[in-house]
Amino acid sequence: MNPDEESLSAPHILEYTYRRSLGPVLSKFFTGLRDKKLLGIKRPDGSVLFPPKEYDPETSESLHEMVPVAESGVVKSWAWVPAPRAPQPLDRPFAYALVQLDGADTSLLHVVDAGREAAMRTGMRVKVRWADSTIGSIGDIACFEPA
Amino acid sequence: MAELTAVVGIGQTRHAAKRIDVSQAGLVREAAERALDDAECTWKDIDAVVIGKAPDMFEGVMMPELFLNDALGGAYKPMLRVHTAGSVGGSTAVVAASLVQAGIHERVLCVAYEKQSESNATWALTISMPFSVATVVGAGGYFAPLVRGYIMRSGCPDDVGIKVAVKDRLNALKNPYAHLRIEDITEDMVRESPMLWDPIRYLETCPSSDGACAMVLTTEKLAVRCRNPAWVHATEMRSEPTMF
Amino acid sequence: MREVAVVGFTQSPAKRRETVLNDTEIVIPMIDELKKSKNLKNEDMDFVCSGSCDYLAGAPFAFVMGLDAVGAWPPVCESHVEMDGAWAFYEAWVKIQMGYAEVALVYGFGKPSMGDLPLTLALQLDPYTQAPLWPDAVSVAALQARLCLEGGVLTERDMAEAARRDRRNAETNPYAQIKGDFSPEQILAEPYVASPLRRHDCSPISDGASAILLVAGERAKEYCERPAWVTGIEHICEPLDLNVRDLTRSRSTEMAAERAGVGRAAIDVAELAAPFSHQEILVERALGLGAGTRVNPSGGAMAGNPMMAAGLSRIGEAARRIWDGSAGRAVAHATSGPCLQQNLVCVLEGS
Amino acid sequence: MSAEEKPDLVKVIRTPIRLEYTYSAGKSASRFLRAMKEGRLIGQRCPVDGRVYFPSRGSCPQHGVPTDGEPVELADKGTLVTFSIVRIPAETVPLEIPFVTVQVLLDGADTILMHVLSGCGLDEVHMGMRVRAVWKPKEEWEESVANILYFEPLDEPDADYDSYKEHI
Repeated sequence: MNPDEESLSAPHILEYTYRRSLGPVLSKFFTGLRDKKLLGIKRPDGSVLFPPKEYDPETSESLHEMVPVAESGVVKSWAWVPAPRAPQPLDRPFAYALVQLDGADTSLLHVVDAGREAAMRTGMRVKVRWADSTIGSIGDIACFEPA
Repeated sequence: MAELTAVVGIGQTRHAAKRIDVSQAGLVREAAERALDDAECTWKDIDAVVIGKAPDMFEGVMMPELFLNDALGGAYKPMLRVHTAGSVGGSTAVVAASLVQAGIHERVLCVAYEKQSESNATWALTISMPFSVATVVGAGGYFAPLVRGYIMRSGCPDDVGIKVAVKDRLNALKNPYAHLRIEDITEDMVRESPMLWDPIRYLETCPSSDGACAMVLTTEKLAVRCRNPAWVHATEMRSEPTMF
Repeated sequence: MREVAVVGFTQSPAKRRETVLNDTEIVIPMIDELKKSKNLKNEDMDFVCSGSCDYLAGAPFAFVMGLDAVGAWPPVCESHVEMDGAWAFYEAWVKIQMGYAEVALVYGFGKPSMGDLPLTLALQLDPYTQAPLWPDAVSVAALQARLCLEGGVLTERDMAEAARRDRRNAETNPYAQIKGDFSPEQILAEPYVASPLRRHDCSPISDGASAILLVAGERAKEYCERPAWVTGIEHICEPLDLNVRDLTRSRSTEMAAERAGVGRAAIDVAELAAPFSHQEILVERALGLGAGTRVNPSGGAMAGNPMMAAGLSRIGEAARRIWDGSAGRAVAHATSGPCLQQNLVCVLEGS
Repeated sequence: MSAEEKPDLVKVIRTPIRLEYTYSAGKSASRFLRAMKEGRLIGQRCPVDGRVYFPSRGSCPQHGVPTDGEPVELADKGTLVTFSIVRIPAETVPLEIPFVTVQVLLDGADTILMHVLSGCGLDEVHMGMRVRAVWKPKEEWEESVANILYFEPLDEPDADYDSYKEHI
């Protein structure tokens, strides 16, 4: 190709720190994380949605009753990340996983620090590893680790 | 046109510079629940959802309709996302009306929103790109030269913007959902407000708001049972080139 | 319902990185070529609708420049969806149904090579509890693939065979990006990129654009000898949450297929936009396709996946096979959102 | 508020988003920018009505046809069509406020260029005034519109309103 035809290009960084207001339900959820407590929310059928939402994701009806869930649970599915990208939570190989905590009927999408892929399997028990300082952020759960 | 269509329910949120009492879903639900109440129907009565908002960068969510759809009664239903820049609120209603007018759905919920306080609208509207020279700041930067051109070409009086601003602010005092409520607004107050993008003064600009507006539109068959349907006689929209 | 047909289609070759043109410039020749081939003048178009995404370009209002390719004076009736062009197609179909338009131009375009697409797509997830962890799109799809594999819904070999079929079909498609005859054994011998997904299980990242001309009723025949009539079209959106959906099936595709009438008669050709091999299998099953259906004769999204145009291109590829008589009844599929969250199904027929 | 203070409820979370792109100017803008590096201003002609787009974005936005023909060389002077005096600062604009943004119709072009004006008092800025580009020193020229530092007034009579009114 004629190099004169090639498009000029240059780095472009899109960067902003968003401030997300939470509303009543997520506010309690993130306050719980800050205080190292995990809170789900009850759906009309009695099942517990975790992480919670202020509405039922199938019927859109408002949900209110928040209930505690355990710090440990079961891996329902996982994907191995051999080469983490810069903003991803761990700088060493890890797994994204769907983790269903005891007391919850749905799974949380988070990360498992298992060291190597061979240590991962569906059905394995994992527990929360809290961040050194908790501020009210999904990152307050630094990761899950094999229980 | 296949179906006569009516607006049978409307709902707005309170508008404010920062609605930090609600999440994004909470904001759109506040408007949508009011529209549903007004239309005397519930989430399950809705056949399809149309969500409108302008740049995703305001809230930093790519295609936020994907996470908001199930907050709006849209789970397992058709959902469309409209983005026509500044005209998006109106376009959203036009698309929703079309779905009923075409005889495809009987009852459609549409919601347009923005939660500009999650970022900074002036930043999001004038993100600087490589190779370009930044000569404008915010939407006013783009529009001020055009406003001057309009004044010149139309021969309108210099104070027309001031009069419009006062008229709108006086009307806003009667609107419980309005963001800006300037009780003692006068033409002098507008005239003496800081000139931001000459010829546009501070009080001649709109505020940057968090807010949402929702409507329920139905077919004639359903609308005649409603208290006070507003019939959609016609809709129309046009776009021009960016420059020529 | 009014009779509406697809009468024209143009697409750019899917490229991993378009090195000369910017996103708007990829659209310009598509629309120019479509207008010239159909002798279409701007005043003939009653409605114009496009699909694009600001986050692919990293700038707001990317679509506004796209209108430059159309020509907008005198002012045109135009709308835009921040969705794949297939949904812009749907909006245009609606405008024709309501009697507003007879002739509509639809296009979709994107240049995802400018960014890191799998990472950018993390911003589609829940902004409070998921996006801050930056789960890239390949990892998220891999979570679904594992659920399917371990749930006994499909096997890695099924996935390899779907990938093989697409890449082999693509050999005759000049617009395809990934083509070749890769045996399932070859594919299964590859390492995982995000276990349990291998490179071959993923669609490529593609820059590209496509455009379609839709015309109502008898006028369709003025533009095309054998128009591809839209006899059914529907789209359904599921909740975003991966944890409340059954990820081992595509319920929204099933519902859309049911409403679009896919099962009313045999389908000769299916063009699917699923970006991962396991998703393609889920979509194929959700559509209820039988052994008589040729799936992805173009290679589908697995052979070239210009985001925001890939679904629209499936409609075009299906229509093309109606025009040339190689199919009597075809179905096209488009998808959006993580793990097949939102799906569109369009049935096209020759008569 | 720091975490130690433990307010009653967490009401707002901060979510940093950083995406890295390789912005691609495209064919038309690259051609324009490469000419810019040589101190030349080039536009493209619409094949339908001959209007000259400056800078061209690859098609005529009026007719929707590609503008692929030979580039048209333009003068670095023109008419100030309209303007605004900006009095709010922004990080993205490296200018002291107040500054003047202008839309300039270069001689030979049919579309306006947005830039800034300097070299005269704010009260002297007016529509129709003749202006010319003030360039950076040649050795600093890059592929950028910023090679033109600003426009400054030209000692010429104002342009006739009719000559630019269509471009306001």
